[in-house]
Amino acid sequence: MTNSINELENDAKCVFLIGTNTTENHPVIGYKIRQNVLKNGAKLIVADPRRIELAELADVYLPFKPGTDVALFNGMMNVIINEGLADRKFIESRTEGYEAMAEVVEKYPPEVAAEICGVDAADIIKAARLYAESEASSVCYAMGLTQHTTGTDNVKSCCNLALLTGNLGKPGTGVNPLRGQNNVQGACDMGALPVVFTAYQAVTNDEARAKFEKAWGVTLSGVNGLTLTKTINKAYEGEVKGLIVVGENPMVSDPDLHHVEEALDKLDFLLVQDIFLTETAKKADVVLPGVSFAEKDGTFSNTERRVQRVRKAISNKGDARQDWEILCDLSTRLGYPMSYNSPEEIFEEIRTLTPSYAGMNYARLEGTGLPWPCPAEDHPGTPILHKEKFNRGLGLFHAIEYLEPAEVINEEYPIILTTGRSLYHYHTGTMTRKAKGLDEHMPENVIQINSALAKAKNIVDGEIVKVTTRRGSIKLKAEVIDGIRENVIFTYFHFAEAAANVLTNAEVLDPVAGIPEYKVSAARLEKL
Amino acid sequence: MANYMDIIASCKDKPGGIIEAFHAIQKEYNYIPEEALREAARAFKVSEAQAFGVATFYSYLSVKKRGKYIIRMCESAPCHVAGADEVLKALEANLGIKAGETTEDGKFTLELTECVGQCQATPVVTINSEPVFNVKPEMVPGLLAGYK
Amino acid sequence: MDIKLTINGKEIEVPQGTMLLDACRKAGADIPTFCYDPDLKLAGSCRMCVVQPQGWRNLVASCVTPAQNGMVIDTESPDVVEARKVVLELMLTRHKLTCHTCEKDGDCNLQDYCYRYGVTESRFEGKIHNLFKDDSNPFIERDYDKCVMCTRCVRACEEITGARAINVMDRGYHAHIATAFDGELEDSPCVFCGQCIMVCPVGALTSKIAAGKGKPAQNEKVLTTCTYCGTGCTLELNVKNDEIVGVTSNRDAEWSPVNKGALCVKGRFGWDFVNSPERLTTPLIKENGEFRPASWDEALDLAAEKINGIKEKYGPDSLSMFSSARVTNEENYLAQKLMRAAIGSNNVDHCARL
Amino acid sequence: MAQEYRVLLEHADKINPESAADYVKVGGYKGLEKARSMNPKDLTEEVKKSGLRGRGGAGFNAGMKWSFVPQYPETKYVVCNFDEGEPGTYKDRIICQKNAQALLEGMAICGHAIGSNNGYIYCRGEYPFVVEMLKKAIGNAKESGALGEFNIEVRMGAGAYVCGEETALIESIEGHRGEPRFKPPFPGVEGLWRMPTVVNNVETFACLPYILTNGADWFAGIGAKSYPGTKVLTLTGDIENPTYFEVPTDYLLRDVIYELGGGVKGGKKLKAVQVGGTSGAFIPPQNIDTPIDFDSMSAIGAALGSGAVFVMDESRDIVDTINRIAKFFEHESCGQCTPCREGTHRCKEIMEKINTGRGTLKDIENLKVLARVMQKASLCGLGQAAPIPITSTLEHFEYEYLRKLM
Repeated sequence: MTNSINELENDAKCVFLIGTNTTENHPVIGYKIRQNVLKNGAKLIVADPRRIELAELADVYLPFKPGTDVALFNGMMNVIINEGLADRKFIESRTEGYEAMAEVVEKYPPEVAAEICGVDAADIIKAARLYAESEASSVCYAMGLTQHTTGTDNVKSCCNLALLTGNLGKPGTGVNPLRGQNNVQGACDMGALPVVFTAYQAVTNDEARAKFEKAWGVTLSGVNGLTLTKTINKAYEGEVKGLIVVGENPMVSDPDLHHVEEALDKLDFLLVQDIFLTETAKKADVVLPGVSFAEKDGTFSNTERRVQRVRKAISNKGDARQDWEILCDLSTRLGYPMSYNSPEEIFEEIRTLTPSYAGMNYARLEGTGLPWPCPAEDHPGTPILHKEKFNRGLGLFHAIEYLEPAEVINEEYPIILTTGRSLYHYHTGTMTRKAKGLDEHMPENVIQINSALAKAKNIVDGEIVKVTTRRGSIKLKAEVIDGIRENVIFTYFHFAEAAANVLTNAEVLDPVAGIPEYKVSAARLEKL
Repeated sequence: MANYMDIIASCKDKPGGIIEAFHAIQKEYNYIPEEALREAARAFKVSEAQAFGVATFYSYLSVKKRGKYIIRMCESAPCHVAGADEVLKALEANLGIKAGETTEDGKFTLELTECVGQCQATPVVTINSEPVFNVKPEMVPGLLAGYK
Repeated sequence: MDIKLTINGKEIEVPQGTMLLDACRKAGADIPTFCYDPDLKLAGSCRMCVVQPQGWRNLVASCVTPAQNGMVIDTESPDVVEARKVVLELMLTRHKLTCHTCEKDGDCNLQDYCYRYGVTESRFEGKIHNLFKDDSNPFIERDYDKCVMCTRCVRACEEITGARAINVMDRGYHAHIATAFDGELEDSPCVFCGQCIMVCPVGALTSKIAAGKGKPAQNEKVLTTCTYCGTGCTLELNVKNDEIVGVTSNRDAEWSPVNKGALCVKGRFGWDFVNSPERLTTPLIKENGEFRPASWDEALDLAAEKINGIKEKYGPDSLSMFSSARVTNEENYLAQKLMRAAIGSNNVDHCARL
Repeated sequence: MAQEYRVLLEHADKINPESAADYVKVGGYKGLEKARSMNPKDLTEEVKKSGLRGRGGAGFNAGMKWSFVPQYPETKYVVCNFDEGEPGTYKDRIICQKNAQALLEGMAICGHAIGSNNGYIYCRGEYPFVVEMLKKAIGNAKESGALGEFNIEVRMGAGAYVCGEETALIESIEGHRGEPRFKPPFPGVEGLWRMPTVVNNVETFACLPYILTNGADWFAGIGAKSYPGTKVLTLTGDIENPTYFEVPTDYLLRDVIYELGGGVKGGKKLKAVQVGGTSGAFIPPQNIDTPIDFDSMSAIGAALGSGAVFVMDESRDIVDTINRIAKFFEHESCGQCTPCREGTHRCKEIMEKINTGRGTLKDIENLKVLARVMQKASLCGLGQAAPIPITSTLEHFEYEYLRKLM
């Protein structure tokens, strides 16, 4: 997030949610947005193919077709430019590339965008005005925006909108991705990515590499590594022979699970470090028992870049070991000795190599934690990014054309399948399926079907139906609802026994981010 | 019979008019049916729990089905000293129900009420809000007969 | 503009608009409260916080009465003490006294204040309401026979979470907390965030997941960051005998900067996976398609041997690592360091995109 | 021989209360005309000078109340409290049924004084027929142009005595549970929809046209100095003439009972009289030589308030009556604050115990403590006043309680 979470409750005068079912997936953030609307009268725009809870409070609700995000943004920007609502001063002083962007946007009058998105032009116009005219507008998104073959384009369009209206660098504004997992921000910050070291220092940058080579006392590769999805494909092709998995479960989380399984089966060696014998761990050659968050010390970085302490409450279970100790032991045995006395000592090393964390230490993180960048020990942290200038200096507009999703519906697969999360479960369910209350409350997967579609197919609420895509099929219990587009069906991906990712597409990814298009699969729905 | 949707729609523009809507619904149904209450909550943009809280706060509103004729026996002090207890007993005996109940045929509901503001002629009962004055136990059978 | 007033003989200055409760607390007076909650709209209804302004006929609820210049306040006058005792006794007549089995035993305002004012029993007779509801949801126990009608749950549901699942139904002595049509939480807009449990001053609302596992006084609380979504809520793990027995939250923004104590159903009720008997407790090695327990040395040696073997045979880029969006920064750092420094490849990623 | 003195009810049954034209014929809407010729400040001063005090529970000077209303914000409300719920009270109904236009005129006068064109009448749910009549009267007045820009909407209560408390009434108009608000802020500053609001009852508003027409001095000269004007009373219980009267406020209670009321029914001896409705004190015969004005009544522990005069003859069972009254308060408590919610229930429980011969001295002791705490610590007037019948009868008729103990 460019801005902080509490601004969504206190400072934002207009909140635009696109591709985030906030109350289910980031409940506490959802509460804050709701309170802002109810208590302060903040305006709310919701764009989602499903009538999510917050849509009920929205001033404008846009139930747009999955995968048409760019058209929607361009349509809104068209209105903003043509109605003179753009922030000219901001554009002139803080941005570049406006002309090229405006040229493309000119091709998307609200009527054209409305046609592509399957919504009313009047609603696009209303949304554009609300967002542009409010004193401080914040746009929030989650995987609904990013899990597309055009995910990068979608995010860039989102940034265009914020730049166009000067909604960056001030309280209550910003481009705010809501990150789905407790430490996905931290994992990225720490360089658990194939192209960067910590703090996004490129592995291809000689200077950065030299710094890490010096610190670590080794020669490092300057070749970009494989993304997770590419690793699976390379394993399938036999080029990747060995895989180490630390607390992940690609056997449920990754697209096209039949493909994943075959790929893992082809490996010479699979090492899994986890707290449960997950679907992935079951395929391992060696399994190493780590510890849960309750058993460890350390730090997590949340979606607003706030680094906070994690504190050990109980001892390791049985013979399990701290994950950092396991990594040290393995590294040492691989011929690169690593030895630390505590997570704090590791953190001290991190700060020396990570400019945005340089000013932090455990003592400073004790209370509220600190949002990065925090370059020095006397620096208070940075709740709002891009206040004076952008990282690259001027904010860059991108001229982006709408592209169709990779899979378009046809006669054989006439319905769009989209996937996501429930309030009651988390990711691949390895934890929540073993939490008694949560699993009792929501013990099985369902597929949400619009009542008109259900009627047409003679499907009643609660019956078991079959969903098929080009990758495979699964059987699911039908949940007949009104709040979803008529030719869109939705299911959760938490359930290994009815795994949504059997259906999803691993072949076509976003060309930049390598993200799979979980939000759009062409599917067929059958009554059994 | 008017539809509760229409009734609610007709009150919708009165700010805070949910109680007015409840009155109008009761005029038609003698109580507030569950679906009508839920619809009223939606129309007046309050939670269902709040609408329910309002409906159960006021003693003239009911969320339980009631009879065609709602007989209320006033038991406030002026009616009390004028013999309300005896009238109540007569009502209960003649209707075959206790206060708070509805006759099997769905015709009468008997309720207790506090002062109805007709204290010039106590004891008072009201039948669908129409007051009947100076009621004596022996008047009860004839009174009820008028509504059969 | 500041105003001056005297509280228990002590003169203090407070800004205009300060409520007496805050002024009294500033002057060091310990004012008991039930319905007052600094994060919620004022109710002024429990009347436990009454104080005596000199020269006034009635007592005033300090939580909703603005301090006035020149006021002379007694916070423990005989009338105040009598009122508080009677309020407590009135509450006791509707509160089912099962302290010995109550989850809130030792952390209950009613208990504390009865102790403070020496209220051992109520002078009033009468029966409790019998409002206990066997609500079938797996998270929240609702025992309204312990409810003291402070309505903090109703306000928290509306003003923190915004679910608006509950309200007060009926009136007078019969008033109680209910969902629409007095049904179960499952059939209401409840999202099981448990904010109602967080604010309940007595044992009317408690966690079914934590039930029977440990009383508040027996538990140690460890403040940490939630393991679920990326919001980064702060919560307290309740520990007894080296086991997690519950989750509570800290409402001080200094310790709970993101969520100020508010949690969701997963954060408040989804912690018991930690105690699952399915947790891995020993390294495993697969032999002939079956896992067998192994020692750490054996498992690590085997892993190192296999990894080094592949590296030697096919080069470092034939190895890859998935680190985790769920482990700590420190562990992610070591993971990528291991991949890059020990193996020599940049093939490290995690499920940021999934 | 004591006579009625009719101001509000002078033309009762001689004019059609729905008709503005009828009302104009007897001098109606002159007061409003005069009020509108004055600037709001002077108008408020004039009302202040008349000494008109609220014809409800608190007896607050009406002009004073208006003067607390701030000039801004622009949206303000004039609310008529027509929720008379005190058992034995029906004087506001009579005033409406006989002289509805005077109420409308009075509200419009107040509207001019505070700068509001938004009037609400909150009528109790027991009077649906009066609501219909009022709606016609308003329609007629609007049509005739008498009210000018001033609008009045009628809202109906639904059976909650507590809504007679002005902030509970406001909550009810807003569509909420009728739970009183804590004060401050007072409605004059933050009332209906959090905007400045004047709440007065029917009788108070209905006095205004006459004050404006005849002058403040004229009004101040009627009845008791501290509470000038007339008062409409309703007589109930053991009385020969159980009806309503309008009398000057310096009238003695004795004369109300024995002159206008025709004395205790059947020539029996008076045991007690309760003035002001169910929340008033029980007055023993030795105290009835007191003027009925607000302050004189307060001095003997009674309340003029609603103008109800409930007479009990020598045969009446005080404890049984108090038991009934205790049940009333239990039924009508809103349930918000602890002393009232629980206290009214326990009062009823103890009274029932004593009334059925199961009580002890300890119960009387407990009643006294409970009454004291309810009076001192309840959130609103209901809980504060609910124990008054108990405390006043324990003071004057304790022997009746003692006689019933175990």
